[in-house]
Amino acid sequence: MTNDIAPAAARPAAGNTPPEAVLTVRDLNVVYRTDPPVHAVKDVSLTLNRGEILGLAGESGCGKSTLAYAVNRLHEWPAEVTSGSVTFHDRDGGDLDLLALRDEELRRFRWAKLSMVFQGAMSALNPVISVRAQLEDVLTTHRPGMSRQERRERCAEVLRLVGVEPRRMHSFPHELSGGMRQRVMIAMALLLDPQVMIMDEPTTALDVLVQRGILREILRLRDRLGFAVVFITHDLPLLLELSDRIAVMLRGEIVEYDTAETIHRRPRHPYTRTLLDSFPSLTGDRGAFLRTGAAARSDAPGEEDAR
Amino acid sequence: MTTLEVRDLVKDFTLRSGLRRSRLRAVHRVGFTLVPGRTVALVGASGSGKSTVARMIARLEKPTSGAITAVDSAGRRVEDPRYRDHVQMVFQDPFASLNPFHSVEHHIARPLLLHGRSRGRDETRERVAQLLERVSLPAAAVMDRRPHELSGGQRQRVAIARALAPGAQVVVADEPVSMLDVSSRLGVLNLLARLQREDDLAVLYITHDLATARHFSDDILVMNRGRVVERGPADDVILGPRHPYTQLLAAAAPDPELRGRLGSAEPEPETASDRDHLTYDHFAGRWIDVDAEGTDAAAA
Amino acid sequence: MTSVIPPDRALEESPPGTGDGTAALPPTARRRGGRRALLPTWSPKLGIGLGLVVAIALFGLIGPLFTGDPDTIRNIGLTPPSGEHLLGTTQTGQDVLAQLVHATRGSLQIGLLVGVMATALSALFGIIGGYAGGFADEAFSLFSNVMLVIPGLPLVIVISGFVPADQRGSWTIAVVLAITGWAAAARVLRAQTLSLRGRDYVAAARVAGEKPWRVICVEILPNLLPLLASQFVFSVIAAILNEAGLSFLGLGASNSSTLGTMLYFAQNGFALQREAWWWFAPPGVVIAAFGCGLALINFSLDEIINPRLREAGRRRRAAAKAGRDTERVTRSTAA
Amino acid sequence: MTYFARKIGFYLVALWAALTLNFFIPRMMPGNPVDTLMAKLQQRGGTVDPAARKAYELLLGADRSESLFQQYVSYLGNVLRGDFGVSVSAYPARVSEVIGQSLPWTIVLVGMATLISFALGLLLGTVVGWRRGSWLDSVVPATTVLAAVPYFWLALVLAALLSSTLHWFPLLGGYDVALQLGWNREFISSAVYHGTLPALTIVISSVGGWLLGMRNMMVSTISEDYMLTARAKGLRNRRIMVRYAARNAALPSIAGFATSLGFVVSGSVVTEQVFSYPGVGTRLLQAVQNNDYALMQGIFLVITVAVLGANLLVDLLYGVIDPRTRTSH
Repeated sequence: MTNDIAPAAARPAAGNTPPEAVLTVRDLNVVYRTDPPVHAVKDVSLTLNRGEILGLAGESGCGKSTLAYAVNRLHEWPAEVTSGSVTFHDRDGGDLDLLALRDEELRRFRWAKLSMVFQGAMSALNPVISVRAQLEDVLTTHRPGMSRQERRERCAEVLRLVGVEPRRMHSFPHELSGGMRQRVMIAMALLLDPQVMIMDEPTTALDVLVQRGILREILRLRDRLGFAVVFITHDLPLLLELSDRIAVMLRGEIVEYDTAETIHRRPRHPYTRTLLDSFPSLTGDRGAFLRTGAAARSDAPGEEDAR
Repeated sequence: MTTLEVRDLVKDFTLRSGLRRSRLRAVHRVGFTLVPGRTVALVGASGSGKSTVARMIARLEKPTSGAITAVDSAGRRVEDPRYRDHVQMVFQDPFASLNPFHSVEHHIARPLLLHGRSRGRDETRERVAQLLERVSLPAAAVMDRRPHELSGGQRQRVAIARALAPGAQVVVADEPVSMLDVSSRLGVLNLLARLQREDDLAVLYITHDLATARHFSDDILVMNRGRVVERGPADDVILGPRHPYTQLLAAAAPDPELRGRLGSAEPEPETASDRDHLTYDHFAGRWIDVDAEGTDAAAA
Repeated sequence: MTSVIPPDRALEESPPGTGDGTAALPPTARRRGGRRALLPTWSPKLGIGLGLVVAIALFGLIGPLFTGDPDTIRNIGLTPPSGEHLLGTTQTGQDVLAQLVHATRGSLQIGLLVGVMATALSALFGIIGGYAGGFADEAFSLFSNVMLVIPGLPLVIVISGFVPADQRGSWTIAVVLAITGWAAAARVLRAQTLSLRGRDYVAAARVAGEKPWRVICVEILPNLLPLLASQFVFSVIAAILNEAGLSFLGLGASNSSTLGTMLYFAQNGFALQREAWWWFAPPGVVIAAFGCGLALINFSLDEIINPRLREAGRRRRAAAKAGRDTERVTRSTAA
Repeated sequence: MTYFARKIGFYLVALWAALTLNFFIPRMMPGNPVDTLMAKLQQRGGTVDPAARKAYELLLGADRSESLFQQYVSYLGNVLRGDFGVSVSAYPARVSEVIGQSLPWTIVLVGMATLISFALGLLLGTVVGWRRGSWLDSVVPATTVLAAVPYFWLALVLAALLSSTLHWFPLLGGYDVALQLGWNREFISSAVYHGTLPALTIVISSVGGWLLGMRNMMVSTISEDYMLTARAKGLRNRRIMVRYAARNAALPSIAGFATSLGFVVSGSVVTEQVFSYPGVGTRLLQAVQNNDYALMQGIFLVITVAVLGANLLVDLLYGVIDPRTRTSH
């Protein structure tokens, strides 16, 4: 694959410069202290390079969201990190052990270095306060020195970046369409110029065309601003097209972790192959999912658990 | 041979805002026919009106105008009390379409009894077991369970068995797999395809996913804002789309083969088009203006 | 939740109906649902609540068998509690305990009566209106909202004021209390019915050809049971409190003796000024204990209706359990 | 702004319903209230001139010379002019004067007590809900005892304890009768002093309901997605608790104000009676005991109008704080 628009440094697979890590996860374990306990994340190790898009693929309940939340310590009881480490490598040098941060340090770290975009932008935005108030919230907390005017300008700037008219900031979430809300969410994530953005199924609830527009926006912004993205979804074809590297999760473990190209061409783990086969190609041949003939007998359940 | 005919279907919703009323046209002059043993896919984004069409066929909504006519195998029109024997529906969310209070058996036994397909306790249980086996569920283990004890795919199989119970000839499947986990989707679709072959069912497959529409149906109708914008055999519509909207949809589907196009100079698609009100009909091989010609012209 | 079944079997060939699917079933009863979900989970709150309610109900039911005539007048007015009169005597020497037992029975009767009638009314207006939709719903909903904002007790007082005392029977009072007390429950039931009516399983029942009354009774009503129970409990509490208020004002049923009438006589006999606490305290304690018991039962019902509240409870119990192995660094809850 | 129009329309309908109810109640009840009334009036030394009798007949429905509809129209006319007739128990004062004297007492007492208990309930509910799972959860069941205690009994116990035994507060009345009514410091402090115990009763009995409702909504709100966003944004806990959790959790409490206000008003009527407070509750009871039907009906209407007014205010306020009401779909 080639990409002549992205800066070489931002695309580890394309350039010659050795990739520089921004986030390292080592042997992370997360357990839900329920009865019986559920080992949601098992010995996961990942490295997120500066400016790359790392896809995290898996079905519901595979632990991909738990993993993403544990990185930022957003998980709540009964989830508990039992062992492992998460290290953030700051742009200005210096490593941060995220699991050892004290509450106040962690609060300052959040959003400033690592921001998030959640699935349901409908429910991820507070329904009763205006978009502007929710954007400015971040600035008043993290940049107390900013003047009213500066805050207003910064909010308008990030909205323009994601293609939303700044005057929309006076709206309330319910007055915006689904795609618009998700753009606002991304704008909010950009406010403090973070180095990592975790996106949890950011386009799942959206229509195909709107989804496409948002993905294009994410790539454009990444190329321009150079943040790294952890993109979580169950939609493997989408990840294959979008991300640089992909980790496939199954029952809390990473079963395959490679470049998108390799996973597409030469998937090794049978589960990865199953996932790939589950998405018929739009223009390609009818593969294993032929609905007529012998293969059509393959309708017996051998399935997943309840969600 | 036709088993269900939809002609000139229109649905308006009345929006009330205080004392003001406004009308929203959800479905505009949609027409098609369903034939035993064939699947027609109705493809579109949310809000395109595709689910409203499904709900009108299932008689959950009353059409504002237009006609839905069911015809039995002898060619007679199916009249009102028997309409529900003939047409059944599978809903999108199997977590919502089964009543958490009732057992799996209840869900399938009720339509059997209602439609006079079985009498008495033992016979009904027997029939329920047969239906569960047909959707590849272990009857003995599943029958007395409650929906929350089953996985999504299993629930959707129960819902399909329920739709088969009255002996329906037409099955409307409204996004039957979009709420399921990825790995169980194809199993459910393949099940529908097998049942269709075995019972010579006519299936209307409602979906937003072009790829499964192509692989699991014979004909495709693409809907946008209440109108059918393109219709034809599945491969013709997907591989050679003519309407700008269909072209946009086809281009927006993720395709690993086209890696790299996203970030590059892929042009911002324009959504408005001067052909919005026209239908491209692959059967007829021409553009049709349903407002001028009516849906009969389109139904080849 | 992690997967139990390897998903890589999804595409495998497997003839329908083989035992393969059995393995795919998740273990039973992992989550509560169906009929069992309608029963409250056992908790100390529920235990205490049931205990209080049962104890007071028994007190009122079989108590009268063991006590003498509550109206016997003796010349030992206002004696404090003693071995002979466990709760002392009134101004006219009547045994307070005997009075309390009979009054409890009266209050429970009226509470139950009103509870049943008010719940029936609220179900009628709330559930039927909510399911029917359209004009019927608009009309029912407007009616219950109007009934809701018109203050209940002043209305009851005015009605009682117009009915001559000799014509004010228990039934009259019960009917009046029920008529003024159903609206809030109807509103809650309507909202829930509206939400249930939109569920796919109701649509599925209609597609299957079920008749409307059967959809309401078989598909909707069972899922409303916890809510109905909770509303019933509320209206029993409200009825007992309102009846007590009414009787305390001397506007209650003329032929009955309830905890409210006891307090009325205590107030008129200057029990307060004479510091005869054994006279005016027990009736209030019984009302409060009974209401508290019902409210505790309602807590458990609430947890069925709103599962998020249940999570909070479970969290606490689990937290207490987890607290024991403290050597593990609990890195959760940064908040 | 259709939300506001709809609300105002609703309260007009409710007002009309209350007026109509008030008109029909005496007409549906057994007995002949006019005769009872006239007898009472004569006892008080009132003259029974035909005009007065006619007026009562109109009010209570004993007049057979006019059709029901004509009576209804004249009744509405009288009510709209504020003419409720002459009070029997306070003869020869007019009903409107009697109400005018006692209404301010009730409005101040019930209004203040309700505001205090509402604010207190929301505040405590916020804290208890925010720290769900902590020891504070065990406080919650305790508040139900308060809600289950009859208002008047609590009033009796408080009076016995704080007035009779400890002599902290006066037992009866709304002010020191030795004082002249007026807007001076002495009188107002006396009124506050006398009002404390009744207000305390109302606050104690009603705070539990608010607390519980708010706590349950807080618990529900905390699991909303926007709470996760707020935490991920690195906002301070206090800000999350106030602007994200409490702001949203309070909405149902405010929307449910109507239901609760009815309870509070009902309770305060009886509470006033216990303390012989010079408000409309006590007056209503006197009216009932003296068969003063005109005063009864007048007070019922005034209480209803006050409750409707309070609810309307709250609903309008709700329209301001919940942006979702402003755009109907």
